Amino acid sequence: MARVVVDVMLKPEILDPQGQAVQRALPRLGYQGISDVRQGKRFELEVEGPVDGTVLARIREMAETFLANTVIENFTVRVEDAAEATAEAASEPKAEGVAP
Amino acid sequence: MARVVVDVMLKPEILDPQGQAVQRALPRLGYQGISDVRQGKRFELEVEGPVDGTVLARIREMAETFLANTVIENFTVRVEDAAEATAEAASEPKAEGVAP
Amino acid sequence: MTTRIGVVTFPGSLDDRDAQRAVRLAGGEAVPLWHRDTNLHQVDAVILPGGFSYGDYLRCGAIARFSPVMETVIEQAKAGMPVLGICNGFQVLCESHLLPGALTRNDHLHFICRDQKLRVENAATAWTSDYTEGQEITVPLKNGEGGYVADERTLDELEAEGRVVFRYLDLNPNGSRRDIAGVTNAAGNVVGLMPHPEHAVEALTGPTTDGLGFFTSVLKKLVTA
Amino acid sequence: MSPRTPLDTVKHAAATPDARQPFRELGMTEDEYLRVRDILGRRPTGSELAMYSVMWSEHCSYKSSKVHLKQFSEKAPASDALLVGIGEQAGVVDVGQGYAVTFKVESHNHPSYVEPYQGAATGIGGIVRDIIAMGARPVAVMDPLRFGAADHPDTARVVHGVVAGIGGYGNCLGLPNIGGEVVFDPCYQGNPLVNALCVGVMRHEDIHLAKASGTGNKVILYGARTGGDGIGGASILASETFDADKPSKRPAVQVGDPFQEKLLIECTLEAFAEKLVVGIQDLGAAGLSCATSELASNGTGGMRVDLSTVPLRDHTLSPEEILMSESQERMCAVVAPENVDRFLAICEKWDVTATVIGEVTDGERLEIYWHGELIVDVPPRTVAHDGPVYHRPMARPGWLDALQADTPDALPRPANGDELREQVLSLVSSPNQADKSWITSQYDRYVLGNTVLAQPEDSGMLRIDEETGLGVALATDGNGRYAKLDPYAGAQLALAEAYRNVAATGARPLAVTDCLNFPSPEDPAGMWQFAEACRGLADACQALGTPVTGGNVSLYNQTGDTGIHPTPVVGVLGVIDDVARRTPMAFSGEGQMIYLLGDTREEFGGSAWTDVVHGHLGGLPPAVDLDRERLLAEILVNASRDGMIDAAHDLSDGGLIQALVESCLKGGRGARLVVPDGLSAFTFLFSESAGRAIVAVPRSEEVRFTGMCDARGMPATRIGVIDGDTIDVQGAFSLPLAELREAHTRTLPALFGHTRHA
Ligand SMILES: Nc1ncnc2c1ncn2[C@@H]1O[C@H](COP(=O)(O)OP(=O)(O)O)[C@@H](O)[C@H]1O
Ligand SMILES: [Mg+2]
Repeated sequence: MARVVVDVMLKPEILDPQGQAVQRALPRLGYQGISDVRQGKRFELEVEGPVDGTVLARIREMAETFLANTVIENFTVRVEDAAEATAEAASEPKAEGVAP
Repeated sequence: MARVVVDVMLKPEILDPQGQAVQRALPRLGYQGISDVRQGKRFELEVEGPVDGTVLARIREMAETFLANTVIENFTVRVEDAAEATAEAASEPKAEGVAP
Repeated sequence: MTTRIGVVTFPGSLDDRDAQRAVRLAGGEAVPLWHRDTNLHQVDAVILPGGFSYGDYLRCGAIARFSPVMETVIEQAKAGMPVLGICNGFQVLCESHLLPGALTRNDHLHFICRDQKLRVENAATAWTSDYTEGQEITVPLKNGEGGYVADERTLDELEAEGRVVFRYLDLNPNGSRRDIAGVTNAAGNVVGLMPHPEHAVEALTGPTTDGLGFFTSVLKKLVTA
Repeated sequence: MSPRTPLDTVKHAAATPDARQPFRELGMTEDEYLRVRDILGRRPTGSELAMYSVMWSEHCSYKSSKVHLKQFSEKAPASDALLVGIGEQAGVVDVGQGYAVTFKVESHNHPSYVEPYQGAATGIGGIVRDIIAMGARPVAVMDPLRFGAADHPDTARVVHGVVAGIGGYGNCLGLPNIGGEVVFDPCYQGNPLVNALCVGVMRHEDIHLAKASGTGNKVILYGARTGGDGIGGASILASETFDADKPSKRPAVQVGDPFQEKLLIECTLEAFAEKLVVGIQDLGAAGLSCATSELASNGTGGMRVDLSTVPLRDHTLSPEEILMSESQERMCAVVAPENVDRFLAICEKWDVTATVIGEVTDGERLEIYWHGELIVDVPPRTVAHDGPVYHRPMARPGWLDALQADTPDALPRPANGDELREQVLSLVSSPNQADKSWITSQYDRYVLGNTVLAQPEDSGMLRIDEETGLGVALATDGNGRYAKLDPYAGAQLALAEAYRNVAATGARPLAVTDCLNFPSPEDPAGMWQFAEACRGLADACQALGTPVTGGNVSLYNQTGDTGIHPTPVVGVLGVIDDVARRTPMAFSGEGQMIYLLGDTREEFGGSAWTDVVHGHLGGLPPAVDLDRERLLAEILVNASRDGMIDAAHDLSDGGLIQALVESCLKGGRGARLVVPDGLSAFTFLFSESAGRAIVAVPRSEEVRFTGMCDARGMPATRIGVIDGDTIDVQGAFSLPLAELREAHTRTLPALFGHTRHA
């Protein structure tokens, strides 16, 4: 079972009121130095069987016609796999949020 | 300027009606073989200046207290940088959605 | 024979009964259509009502757009059948690309319910012929994702072709570009708007009866057609 | 995955009588546990213990409140209107023309503090399912709310979440929100109150009760899949050992899915319409434990359930957890075997998962199996109805005498017109008296197309029959400050106000629902407050002829030693033969006469004036005169029916000036007022004497109207005229409407951020 992640973000030229609201709140909460915030969606798809080129192409099509509205949104599709995890670990360990 | 990405997902045990609605729609749209869909939020933060351990710690704190609702959500924080992009490229090229 | 106007019910449609009532009050016959229907039961026009089809999960109208009934509606709309999308119905029409643009989260991030003043900018569509251009009407508005957006070129085109049908007056309730409350396709048979004319058809339950004109407009058009 | 104890079957329980069981961790006392052992003649299995512990909790069993709630039945006034009384999921009232209406208010207080959005959302979801389960179509919701101090840093979090949650769920369900309350007070800081009311309509013949009868009938669970929501307690049972220090983590928070609930409404009503349902029960608190034991104990015969057939969202759940799960948007129906296919087809039509999980037996036991093994074997009544009953000690609080002695008499009053004017502005802009549209504009009030009146009117009014114009009106009220000063009178004043609100719109009050929000019953003072409030409400319902049809008790609203003000919230339902005759609150008829109905006395204890101007709470609340309330209601209803008045607004917190400002702002007209003889301007404007209303009388109706008031012994004082665009109190001050509007509307947006409701 593999996980494919589709990230969907509003196009840069489209106003993102949610991201803006977050950004505006940050200084009030004591966080400085964040010049922009954009808020989008992240889909985690659990795929049965191996994720080969065909499957990925299908998922890309699905993202283009369904998961994203390309009038206003861009998307990226990627397999979440070991390679990525390692890359992340190298740059900075992942912080897992856990409820108190 | 660096970009930090905060992904916020509902905890696995919490009902995700959005993800479920997407998953249920997929077979109708002709997509088989996706056994589960979870939908979460993706925040892209543009950080002024270098992203060092202190900055990242601050962002993690921000994610924990503000961006995520840790009663029901988990989050991850990571720097989106060259290393990651390469790893992704290695595993599978990014599909950029573009408006028709 | 009375004119038959179909009102589609998707799972999660909420204002379908209200749209049916409005059709009846205007003198038409309201025909309930089910999202799984593949034929339109000989209706002469279709209304996609307000609500939260499929919970409005993913994006408003995104899942409804792929329902069986929409295949036929899209086909018929392209062939000239009058189609009105109200609120969620407008979102479905945009998702279906029958109308340009998209509806995004209200800029203030809250759901909002208010009596909204509008200006009728185009009184030549299938659904607005009983109004006059420039007429001001007040009907309820209620949505969380009603901000109309499209790229500048599309917006300019809409303006140039007179396809902006309604504009918000006094106050823009959701950050819509150029105060746009409703638009039409090039042929003028497909109209979508965020405010709810079907909630302004009786003095007792609505702020005005300004909404009736939508339904009388299309009935007249269909009778003379 | 952590290793589990072997399945605790009935056989295993019988063989291991001495196994230690975590009853205390599950909130049971030793006595209660021993009673369970006594009932079963052995130790309970883990699953049985789960069921008893949750069903015998305060929340489900009403063990501390039962002895007091009894009065609502014992003192119930004779009423032809009551079709189904207390004890069912919701009471049912006859409103004429073959229609019946069911309504109920419930609390979701604690969850709304922990997770405001989901807590409030699932509060709406829960009460709506109660109404569907009676066979009715839900037609509207209301939301009485109490928050901490308006300017406390945590209040915004709760307000934003709760309001968005109520809107998010109710709007998506397609139920108009037609009223409610918003009160800020520091006493609710750690214990906000989120009460939710739902009203539904049906034909008399469609009333359904929760019971499972008829051997061989099938038990169908339908709606959402079962997950690990809200079962903190059960995970103790599911963990490795009973005293394991690491019980598996399960969320105490439930997430709502209003879309699923909308499907549940439509599919349930379709099944009712085809007469496929023998009995039905919503799954709320205590989930399947509650539904199966209540269905079985209300019916004849027993029930057998195969728990392993329950569709799960999380396959690691143990049977105990499945029994206790509070996953939302689920219902349980009892259906005759020949109708099962049709029932399942309707569920399929609406994309609702439905599963036969058991059947009604000719025995007397509730038997639950897990993969072929018997894990529960109990007499269902002992779970559902024969829980413990406590006569908890009560004592009039020692501080009450001092509080009542601290009357407002000594508080400085405004010395001149300018000070009066300033205090009026302070009053109408104070968070509790300010315009609430920042909140109510986030709710859909139009959907379904039958809303005749909604906020800010005195009551919400719905048309029920489009042909005849038959309608109902609802209002909820509760004043915790009054109840703190005197819980007996406070409860009566809550009822009186809601009753008056309903009558002010022209509807005849018929029946009552209540949500009793109180601090800990284990504190004798809290228990006394609760008992007094019940006694007061029962007595007043008797006097007014409006029976309590159902409601909800929420105890333990307390942080440490400090409890909330006792807060009985009372909802009144009224009927109006023709909604076209409704009376709105707006003063819009230029030149119409303004009459004050009722007597105005020096009554300031617990008033908004003492709070806003002096931060004071002490003395006694206004006197209760239920005969007067009844007369006032009759006058208001007759005047509406006979077209003698054009507008009416009841007087409550804030007194006459508050009501007048609201009516004038709504109508966009000012007023000239004259202070009646024998009253100071201050008392005239700010007193909170009960049993009063202001009305706008067209000149042509004046003689007829005053004639009626005289004949019936109702004091009616002409106090002014609707005129211009200022409110002018002769000899005291003058305030432009624009200034008043600005003061009245700016407060909530300033506190909680701007939306665009204006
Ligand atoms: N939380 C709420 N939800 C819906 N309506 C509300 C809410 N709070 C207040 N309202 C409405 O605002 C109006 C004014 O409320 P309130 O001052 O409490 O009325 P009253 O004093 O007549 O009981 C009423 O119509 C009431 O129903
Ligand atoms: Mg009132």
